[in-house]
Amino acid sequence: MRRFSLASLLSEAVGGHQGWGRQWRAPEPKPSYDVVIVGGGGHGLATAYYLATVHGITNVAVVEKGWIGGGNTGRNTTIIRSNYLYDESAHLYEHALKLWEGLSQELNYNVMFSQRGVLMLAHNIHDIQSFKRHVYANRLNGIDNEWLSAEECKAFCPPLNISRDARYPVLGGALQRRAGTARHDAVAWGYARGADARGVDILQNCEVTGVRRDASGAAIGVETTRGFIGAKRVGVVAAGNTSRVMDMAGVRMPLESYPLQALVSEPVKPVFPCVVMSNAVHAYISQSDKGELVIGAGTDQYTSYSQQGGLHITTHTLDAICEIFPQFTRMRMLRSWGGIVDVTPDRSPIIGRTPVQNLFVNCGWGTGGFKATPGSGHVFAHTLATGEPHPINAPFTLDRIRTGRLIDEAAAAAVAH
Amino acid sequence: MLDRSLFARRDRPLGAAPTSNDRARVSPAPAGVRLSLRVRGAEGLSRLGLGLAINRMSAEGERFSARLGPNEWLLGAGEADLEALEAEIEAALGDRFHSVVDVSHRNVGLEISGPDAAAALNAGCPLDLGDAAFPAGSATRTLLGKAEIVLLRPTAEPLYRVECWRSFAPYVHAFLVEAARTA
Amino acid sequence: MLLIDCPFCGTRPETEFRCGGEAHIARPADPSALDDGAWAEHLFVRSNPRGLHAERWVHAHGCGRWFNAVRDTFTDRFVETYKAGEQPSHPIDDARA
Amino acid sequence: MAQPFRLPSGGRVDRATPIRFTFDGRTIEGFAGDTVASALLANGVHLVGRSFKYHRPRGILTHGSDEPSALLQVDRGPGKIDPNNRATVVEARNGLATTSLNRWPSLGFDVGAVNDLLSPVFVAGFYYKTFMWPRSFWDKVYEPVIRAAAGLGVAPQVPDADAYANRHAHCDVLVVGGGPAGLAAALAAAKTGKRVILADEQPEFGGSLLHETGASIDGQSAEAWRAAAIEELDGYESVTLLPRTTAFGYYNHNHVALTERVTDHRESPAKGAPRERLWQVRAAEVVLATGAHERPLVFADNDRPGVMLAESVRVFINRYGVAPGRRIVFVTSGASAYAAAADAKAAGLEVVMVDLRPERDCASEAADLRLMGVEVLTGQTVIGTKGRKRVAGLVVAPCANGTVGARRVIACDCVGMSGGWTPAVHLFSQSRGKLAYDEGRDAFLPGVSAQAERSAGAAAGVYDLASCLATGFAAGAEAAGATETRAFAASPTRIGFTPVRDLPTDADPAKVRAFVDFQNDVTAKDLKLAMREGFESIEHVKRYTTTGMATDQGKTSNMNALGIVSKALNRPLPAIGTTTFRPPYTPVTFGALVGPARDALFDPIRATPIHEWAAEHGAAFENVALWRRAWYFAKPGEDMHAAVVRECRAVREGVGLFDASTLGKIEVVGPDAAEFMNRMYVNPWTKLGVGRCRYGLMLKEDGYILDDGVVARMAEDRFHVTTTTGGAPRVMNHMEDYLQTEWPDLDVFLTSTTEQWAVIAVQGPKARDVIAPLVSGIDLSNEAFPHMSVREGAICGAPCRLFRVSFTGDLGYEINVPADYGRAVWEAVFAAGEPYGITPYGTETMHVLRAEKGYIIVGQETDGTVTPDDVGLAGMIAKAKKDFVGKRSLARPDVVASGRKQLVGLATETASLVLDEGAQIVADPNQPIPMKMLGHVTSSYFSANCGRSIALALVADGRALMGRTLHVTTPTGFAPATVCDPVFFDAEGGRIHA
Repeated sequence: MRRFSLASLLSEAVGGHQGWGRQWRAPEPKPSYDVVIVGGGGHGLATAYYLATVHGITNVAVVEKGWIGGGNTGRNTTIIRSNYLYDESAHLYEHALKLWEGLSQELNYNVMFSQRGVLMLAHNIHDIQSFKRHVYANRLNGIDNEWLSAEECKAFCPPLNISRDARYPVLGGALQRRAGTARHDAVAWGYARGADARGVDILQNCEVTGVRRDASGAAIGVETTRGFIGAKRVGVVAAGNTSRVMDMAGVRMPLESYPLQALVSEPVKPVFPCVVMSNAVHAYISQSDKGELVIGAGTDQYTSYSQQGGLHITTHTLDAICEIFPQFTRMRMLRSWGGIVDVTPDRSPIIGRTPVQNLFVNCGWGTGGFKATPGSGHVFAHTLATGEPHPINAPFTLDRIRTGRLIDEAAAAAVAH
Repeated sequence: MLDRSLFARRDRPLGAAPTSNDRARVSPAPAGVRLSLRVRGAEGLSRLGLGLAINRMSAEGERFSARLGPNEWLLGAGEADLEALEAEIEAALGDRFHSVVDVSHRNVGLEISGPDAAAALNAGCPLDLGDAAFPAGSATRTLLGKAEIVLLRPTAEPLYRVECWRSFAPYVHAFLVEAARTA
Repeated sequence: MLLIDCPFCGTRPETEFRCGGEAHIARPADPSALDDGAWAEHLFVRSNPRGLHAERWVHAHGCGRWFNAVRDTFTDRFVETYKAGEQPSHPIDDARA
Repeated sequence: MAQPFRLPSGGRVDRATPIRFTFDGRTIEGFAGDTVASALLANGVHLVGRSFKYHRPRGILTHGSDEPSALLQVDRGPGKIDPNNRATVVEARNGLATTSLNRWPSLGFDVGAVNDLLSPVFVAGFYYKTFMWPRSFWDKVYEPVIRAAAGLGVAPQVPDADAYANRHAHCDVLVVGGGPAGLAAALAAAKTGKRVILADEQPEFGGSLLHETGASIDGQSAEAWRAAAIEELDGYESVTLLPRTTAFGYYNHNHVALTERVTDHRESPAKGAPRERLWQVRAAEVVLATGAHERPLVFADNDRPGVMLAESVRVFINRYGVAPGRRIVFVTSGASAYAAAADAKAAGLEVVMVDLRPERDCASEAADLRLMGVEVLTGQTVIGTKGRKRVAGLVVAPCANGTVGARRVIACDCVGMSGGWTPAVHLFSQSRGKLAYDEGRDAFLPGVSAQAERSAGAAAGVYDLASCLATGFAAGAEAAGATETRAFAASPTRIGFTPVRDLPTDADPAKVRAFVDFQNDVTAKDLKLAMREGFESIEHVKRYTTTGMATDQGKTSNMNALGIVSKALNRPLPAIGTTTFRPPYTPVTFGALVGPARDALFDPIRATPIHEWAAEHGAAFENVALWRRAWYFAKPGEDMHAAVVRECRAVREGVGLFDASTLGKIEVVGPDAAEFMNRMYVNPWTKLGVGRCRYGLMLKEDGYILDDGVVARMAEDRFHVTTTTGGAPRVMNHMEDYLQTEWPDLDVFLTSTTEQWAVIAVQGPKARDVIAPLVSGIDLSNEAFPHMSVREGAICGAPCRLFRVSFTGDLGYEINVPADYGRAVWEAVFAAGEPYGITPYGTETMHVLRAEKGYIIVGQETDGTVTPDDVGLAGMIAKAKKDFVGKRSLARPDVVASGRKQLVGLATETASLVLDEGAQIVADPNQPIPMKMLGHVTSSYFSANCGRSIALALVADGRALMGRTLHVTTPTGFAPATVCDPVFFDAEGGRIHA
């Protein structure tokens, strides 16, 4: 792997950048691998990376039906935070946040993790109760999160409208200063480059069409549009398409896939210093390095694989944004798009074993998977390498829907992820 | 020590003053009686508008009957007409299972009329209000902006009656006034 | 915004409706007879296909009636709508992608 | 001389109406009908901006909405300033103040231009490779610098002074685009009598006809035909004409979104007129006649101000009467530029034509142009341009079979380039139709439709005028369900081009910067670098280089980028893929999307019939769901704490008055009503007598508490159900769902009566005394009307349902009267209570009083993960019932397991300390982090009646911890508190039966 640095960049500049090689290879599939990961998004690529770097397992393929990072990794609003309520979630997302904090250096790829702070606005007394519950729980879990008054919110985010006359006045907010945003594509590319350099095969344009099982029922590989690929273990990390892939292995999942839309404005000079989320009015907003306001909304109400949603979701979101930031009505929407998010009954992920031997799954991240990317890959790599969950993902079993031990952050807090 | 005079007049949530505009006029409607009538299987019954097709209405004077669904009718009448109307319902339905609930105070009415009335409604109502799709005698529950309404078009005139729940009335009224201004 | 053919009111915009998820998952006559796995399956496991999907809708801001629809979840096109209690005329399972 | 580059005649501008605006402080004169771009050009201004990354001087590339370069801040007055306006679409008018972007200190001298010197470093994706050390520098140094450099204009700082409108519309045929194909389509559709909407982004309909001044249709001039067509369309009642209206989004089921610009172009718009109107059109059929975009050529320094698209040169000359230069070099790989050259020549300008094609491929048009006395060079390539802030020359060389001959510099002040045409298939693609690559036209054309639409004219790759008209007419007729077709006689159109990618050059490839995406400063070299680094999918190339991601969304650049990638990878173009077109087609203001939903119309504010009285009596309000509820009634000089203490005492010692109108209410009617209630609630209902009430608890199917409320049996077949304020719609939906879909056999109907009834709670030992004189027809004695019963009668002459219920633990009534009588009854009760010191109280006092009694509030003690047993209400569950919603889930292993959090009381050691709601509870405050948390505080108040603070909490196995001291988080640390029974007041419960 050619190391990236200012020095290498300058030396290449002299030579017209002719010396840069591929960031990852385009290999032909081998007949079999120790581990085949289905899904070349951030989570799948991170899994491959940590299999190679932490567990020394490099005979690994990442199988991607399109181009890597083309699903929710490249379609989300890149909010990263770890101020979750329940211990299980808090530990998982904090594990990820800690990895984010050194990720650019670890990968030698600038993923532009920007700790700009995520401010969640409280608009009613219920919000205050809920956010304080989070703040206190986070504190005892060693996670930064603090309560701000409305005036402190305004000081932290000057564009905020804190008028008491607002329809839903800002009564305060919970701020996680270590939280922020990152450059989504770079995460996929950085992990791909790092995994590839250690021998992982990244197989793009390779769609899984079946999961092959032996007489005992154990998974032994995947059928793909580029032929059969054998595997000692298969990890499915297919986000919105998880139900379909697992169906091929005969496993029915407690998942539903919904369209989730987001949009950006035209780029403007720096105007928005942090991330603001408002659950009461259902919207979140930040400004990208390029200057675009990045705005996300809730899901459409029906399941869909169309990567497209209704205009009314967009207008509703912008209603809310412009209520909190009335000066933005003259900004313009530049681009809008949709992703497919897989949602579990408790809106927490499922990471671990499945009823099929040697088949593992990492799914159900709903609207909040991007922030977990490094942590998710890290613990899933552990699970695939050892056959056993990492202590951090042990609670996130598929079986919890049977026992009722759900991890329902949203029900507990009415907090969007 | 009962002071019945307190109730000589119902205290409606909107004033009575119409908002005038050359092209669309919004005016609060006077109080009246509204009953929500639910009947399963009204086949064979014709009185009280029970024979109407779904999303159709009939009107005569202050009386009207609007069929809002397969087993739901909104019946309207003048203030003094409540007992007579209830008696007629009992007479019409007899032993047949039905439900009558007085919603006179739940519902608030507004009228919007004039050449731009439909356009103003379409600022927030997503339905096709053209003459073919929503002719005279149409009635339906629908949306106006972020409020649910019942929309009635008794005649071919460009005059629509909007009914909403009481607490939504100020919003619906303000929405229609703004819509009439910018239609 | 989808356009949905309510079996009672005709085609109406999606905002008048609420989606109620997968259809034809009948509540067991005696839930207590189900073991925990079967009950969890009833409550939470969904077919979530890319392709034809039978689903429940209610014309919430219209006639208020629940009904069913078959929709292709890839194209979002409705194949049919029909009243609650009725069966679709399209074979859902065969069409699953 | 004013407007030195205005041609002496011609154009559609109104020369009788001069206008003035400013550009970077300088006054610019133009005519009505000008765009800002055409007026700037009329004044010889080509340098209008600086590029995003390298700060290179940029001019005007196009004449329309595909403009990537000429972006301006536009000031239309206070509260009406906005960034990133394309000069080519902003209609010039008096009073505009425009400024260039992305330069400091001035457009002419821009310090940022130093970036241009660093361009060898600032290549595609350079930022992924550096700025990583030291780690802390990213947030503190690198990112702030990058951000300050990025961005285009300045975001508005103050609330918008304009209003926006919304319109839902329906039609049989929506025609998008009012050029020849669109006009013909609209004419054909209109003839059938169907409802037609014709929309075009331009101020005038006509599209290319507005500048095809020499064309003829059916024997008349194009202009005459155009005028007649519009007159005919205008005559149809069933046709809606929407100029200045851009169809920007094609959504599911033929839902097409358009923005109409209503007032920006007006100096003094009608009062109250909206700035823009969002049209949400549901069309039975759509005709897409969206035209095509011309492609720039990719050669070194092709971004010099003065280098523009060939057709745009023609538009400025013919439509605006403006000469973009005196000496214009056209460079083209296709025929259409010859029309531009001919018109320029005819306008008296010096013209040279450079054709990239060999003579044999362009002999006919070359010959025609030569006849006009124009020098035509064929078989050429372009090496570069001369000049810096304005093009001064074009460097060309003959080129055959890749061999570049001797250079020649053609002096010029304007270059018109044409690399062929790209159909505007954006809306077709958004409709999810499949694009098909057509090699002959080197374009992606509309293929298989996914929705009820059809494309016509240039949008479908049809470029000659007669065919545009014919395909448009046929499409319009077909869309309207007719089969009529029509042939049109029209003057011939010069069409056809040879696709070229980056042009051959003899220069050092490392030094050539040939721009593909002008705004984002992406060069052909950047694309090649991306490919070298393994980014081969066009989506990867796009994301790595940012090509096509600027505010023009790649209208001029996407095909060039695709072609270059295809050529470099030596793969057929369709194998590279085309990027997905996503809404919007052109940027849309948030305001248009928000429409009227601002301020008071953002969300309804629901208020009760008693709201105004409360406001008049000093109430502070809180938001609960959509409702505004009276929170507390502070008297002058009182703060919230003092008011609540006073209110709480008054209820316990005398009588209080509370507006409970927001509670949800549902009338459950029918012979099977009791059976239905049995199935919906955990409680038993069969034996509840008429006139009796019961507290009902409702679960979701997962076993967790959904809602609660008092239910009264009004008759054998009629229940009056109440719900929480926020839960009302949810409960109604939940009940309807089960009733209709699971138990359609039950004879029950549900009707929401939330707003039929105003509910006045009269609570406290004196409650009976207060209401007794007002009530008629009801025996209020304890024996005749005990706690948890209901009677119908009258109060002050108004019909009422009188409940004897209490959420305070004291004697209490809830008076339900028809809502229009609510305020009058409230006032009557208030007057009757004055001798008893009746005290109106708000939700805060209500919360304190119920917490003193350990009554839960759903949504506060519960959070969607709480079972009846968790909150000590397992006793409510009817043991005999075989089933009810949620019952089965209560038997799941982790729901019956020990360790669940249970509702308990907490008494702080410091009696005055009021814990934070949401505070966490631990056994040992000195344990290391992460700490083991046992639960949290759900409710916490100062209770005047108890003389201390009280709190409710959910604590793991809490009921087994009575008397134990636990530790509760505070803003500064922990506070000890003792676990106790959650009933703090009148534990025996005698007062409620008084």
